[in-house]
Amino acid sequence: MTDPEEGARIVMGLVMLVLAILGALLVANASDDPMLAFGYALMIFGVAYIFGLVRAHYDAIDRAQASDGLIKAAAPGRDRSNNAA
Amino acid sequence: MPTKIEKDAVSGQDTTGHEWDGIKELNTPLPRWWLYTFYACILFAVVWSALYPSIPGIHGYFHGILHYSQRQELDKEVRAAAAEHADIRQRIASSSLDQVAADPEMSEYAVAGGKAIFANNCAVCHGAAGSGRPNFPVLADDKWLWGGKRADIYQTIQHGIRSLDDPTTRMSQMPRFGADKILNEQQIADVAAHVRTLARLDPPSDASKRGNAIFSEQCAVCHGQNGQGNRQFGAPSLTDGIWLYAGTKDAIEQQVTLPKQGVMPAWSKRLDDVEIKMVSLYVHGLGGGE
Amino acid sequence: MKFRHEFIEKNVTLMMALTLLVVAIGGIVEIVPLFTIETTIERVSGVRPYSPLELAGRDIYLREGCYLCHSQQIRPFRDEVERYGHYSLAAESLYDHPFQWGSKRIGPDLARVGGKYSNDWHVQHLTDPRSVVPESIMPSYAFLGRHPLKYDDIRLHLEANRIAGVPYDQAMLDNAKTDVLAQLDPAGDVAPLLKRYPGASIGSATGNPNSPTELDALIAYLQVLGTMVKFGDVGVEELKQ
Amino acid sequence: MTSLTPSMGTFEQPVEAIRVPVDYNDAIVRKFIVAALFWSIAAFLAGIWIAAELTYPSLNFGEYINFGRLRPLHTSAGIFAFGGNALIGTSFWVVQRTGRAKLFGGTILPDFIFWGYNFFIINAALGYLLGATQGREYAEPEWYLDIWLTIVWVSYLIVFVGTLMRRQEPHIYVANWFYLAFIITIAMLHVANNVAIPVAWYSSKSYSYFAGVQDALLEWWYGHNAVGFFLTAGFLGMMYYFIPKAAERPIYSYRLSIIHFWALIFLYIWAGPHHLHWTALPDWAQTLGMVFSIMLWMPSWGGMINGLMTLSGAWDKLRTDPGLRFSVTAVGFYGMSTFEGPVMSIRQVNALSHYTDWTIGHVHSGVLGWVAFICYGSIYWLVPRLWHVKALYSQKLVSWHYWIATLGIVFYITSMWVAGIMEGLMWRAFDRLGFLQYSFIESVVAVHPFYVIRLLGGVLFLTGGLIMIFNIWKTVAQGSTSQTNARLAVVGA
Repeated sequence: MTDPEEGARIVMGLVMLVLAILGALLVANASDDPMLAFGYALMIFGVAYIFGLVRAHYDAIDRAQASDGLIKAAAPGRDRSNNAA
Repeated sequence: MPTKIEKDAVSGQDTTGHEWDGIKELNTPLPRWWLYTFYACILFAVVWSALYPSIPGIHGYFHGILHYSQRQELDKEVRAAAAEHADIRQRIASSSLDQVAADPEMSEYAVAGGKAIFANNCAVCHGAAGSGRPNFPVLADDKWLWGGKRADIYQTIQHGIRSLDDPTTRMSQMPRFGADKILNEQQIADVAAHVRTLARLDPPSDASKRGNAIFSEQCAVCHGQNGQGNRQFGAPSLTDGIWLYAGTKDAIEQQVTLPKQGVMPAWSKRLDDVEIKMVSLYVHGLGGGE
Repeated sequence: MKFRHEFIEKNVTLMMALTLLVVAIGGIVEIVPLFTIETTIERVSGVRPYSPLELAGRDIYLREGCYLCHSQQIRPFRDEVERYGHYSLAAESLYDHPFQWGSKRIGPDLARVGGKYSNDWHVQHLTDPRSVVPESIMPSYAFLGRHPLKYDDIRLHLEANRIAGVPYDQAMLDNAKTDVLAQLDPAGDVAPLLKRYPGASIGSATGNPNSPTELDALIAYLQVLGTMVKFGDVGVEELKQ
Repeated sequence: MTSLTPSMGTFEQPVEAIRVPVDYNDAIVRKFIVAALFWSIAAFLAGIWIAAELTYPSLNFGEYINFGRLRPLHTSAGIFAFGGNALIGTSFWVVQRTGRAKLFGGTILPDFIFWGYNFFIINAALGYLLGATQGREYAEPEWYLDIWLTIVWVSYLIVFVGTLMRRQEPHIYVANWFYLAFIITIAMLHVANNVAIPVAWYSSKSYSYFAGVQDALLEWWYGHNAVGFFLTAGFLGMMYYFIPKAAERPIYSYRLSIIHFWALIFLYIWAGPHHLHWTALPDWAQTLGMVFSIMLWMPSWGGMINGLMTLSGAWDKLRTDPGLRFSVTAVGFYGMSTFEGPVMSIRQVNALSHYTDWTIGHVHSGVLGWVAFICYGSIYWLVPRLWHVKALYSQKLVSWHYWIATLGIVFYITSMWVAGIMEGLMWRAFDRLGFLQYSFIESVVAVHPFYVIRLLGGVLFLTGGLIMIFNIWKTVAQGSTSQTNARLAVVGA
């Protein structure tokens, strides 16, 4: 359970939260189309990133449990696994 | 210190003894030709920098042994080129347009120059060789708005038409008969019908007869009683079947309602007198000169 | 050689510092003197800040990427000065944030296109380039004539330029919005505008001065290009860099 | 100093003995490679489209996809999206392998770099289409994206340097010098060239802080060194790893590496003014731009020599490894472009070539011949290793890709040479009486056939790119089936 990246994920999540709010503010105030598009993009980026972090959090729990022998067939997402060459 | 200096079998060179992910390095000396070419380039750079303006300071810079300046070079080049034909230019400058046209040597030179000037300045509106474009008059026919004599063309080019930055520009303003409510829609339609009969596009009709009366009152002052036009105002002939802004009923009505006022820039700001003379003669020779 | 270099090779921090030092030198030596050598900008008069309408037009010029096909820099060559006019001066882009000298001539140079053609021609050419120049490969910009010009915040644009060093004065800022409309209407009172921005080209390209379009603004910009310096009064000494 | 890791003490022992497997972060490299491949196609498509627009102007279908808005999209997609993703991705592979250290920053920071960088690209592209641009070539993204990129780039620097500091090899490998110079210099250029005053915090529009002649030099100081450090130093880093790996030969000369590295990065920075020859930039600056470009010739060629000579003793591999053929040809094109560059920087040559399509041809011999080909060579080598597959799906398809793409480049650059020189000559032609012989539009008409050939060249290059995507797709699919099979076997047992 003690994933060293847990803290980093929390910090990153807060940063993304701020960015998402900033995006929303830009959407509300944008004076031109590019800024409007950027505002939306920033908002979506922030929210999506937070979802990604949540997923990484549970992936980490799964992996920890797997290595504890709680789950036998360890099958982490392929794009998340760090392969030793 | 490196520990594993080996001899590479292929090149016979020693390695440096380091290894990264299986990559080793040979300790080959710098290729001679490479080094000498590099030195040669540096030497070239030093010499070139000494000859030409190069090293900057805070308030000035080293001007180089040659005291080169690209702007001075241009002055020299332009002066040299001008000197080559200074004679003939001088003669053109001091001759009248008709004298230039009458002299074969001057005329050949002037028309050639006029052609180049026309291609680079005038063709985007008047078309290649004065063939005209929609809304911009043809210069290769013998119908002229402001006159087709050499002097007329010369004046038009020099001062332009409705070119507001030139006080002696050719000026005339077709009234905005519709927009300023001088005529109502019905009247405008009638006038348009009359104009089309003047151009023999339509046979006379009731409308055109009504239009005739309005035409006499409102339009004839400039376009002439029979629509023959008047060069004093740059008022086009309405009878010759040539239309600057198209001859459809709609187009004529549009022009009477809210007229387009063609503008030609005054070229005396851009071209010198000899150049204007040359391009005048070229235009005059395009086919319709009078 | 390698014994010295070994020291750098083993030390990331040192390597970073040296790299930064080495790459910083060239830029400093070349760029700083451009600000300090007084003759870099020629001693000519006439260059003024863009009028609000011209500035708006310039923004459109940038937005549409005109600079990707048209240079605004006449080089000191005989062919170029004959084709386009007097070679360009540094002074002429004094208030160009950013500069628009360009790097490719897919179309001709525009440094002195101001006043060369009529507004009508520009309207027709921008709307349908091939109707006037059949061989042209320029895109149609008909949509500019359909877009109303957004100029509500034009004052902010002037202010941003002022921060960057363009000498817009208080009257220019205060009248920014009204100057946009004033420049479009030859029938109106244009004297104050022309006092602030001498030589501004007056007139509406679309014939409707009360509802300016992007086309109006762009043409106002094109019509001022290269017209600010009157070369008749300029001596050789003033052009020396 | 910081670089001396605890494992240094064991270095005296034979290397093999201390080699403990490192848990490398390859997932991040895979992401960057996939993104690079994706953006390469986007860049080629945009390029083909704008080439077609120049050939057949009626293809300008209105505001969003007019030439003027699509060209920055093409260049940014090519340089920053395709090139940038490939550079960051390979740098992460190389710095881990040559330092025997896991990537710094856990998964969080590298992931942020990936998503943040590609977020930057997407928004830049979106901005161009909607009309947001600074009007500075190769630095078109507006102020808000410049800030964003700065954050991403600093993260990249932290991850890269952090990994170098963790390394278990005492020396930093030469590839990493180049990657490091690329990262640091791009940061410097980016920040200095994008100083701008936004109109408002909620407006995409900004005005460059600098104006006129100073702005011009600043921009080309940036622009030229985007070539020098993004497209040259960065990809030399790539070359310094993947060529010796693929050729299985040692680097030709360590000393040459040192000299040409420092000479290259010192001299390159000065060369910017050669983009402003004969302009209102003062003469002295033009001279400096020219002479430093001349001096740059040999340092550039140092990289070529080290690349090509590394192959001595392994030339036979070119027959069996078409991927290596890409890398070697890339180095050849690199040598050609870095010779052509100094030639074009000579003011008298530049007088003819500048503003013409010659420049376009020169750029593309660099970006297609050098940048794209070195990427292809590296990616073909990397993909089987990244996805743990024995070999590429088809070597034959690599060969096809190679020949089609090479033919495309040849069409491209030869047509642009002819078109460019023709333009230059037509513009300056005077007739017997001293009058301009041609109007501008005549030069536009004259280059049309060569624009058609260029378009064809572009289509060929894209075709090659698509073949590559197919090949890699099949390779990766191969890998995932074998992995699935392995997993099924485990479950079945």
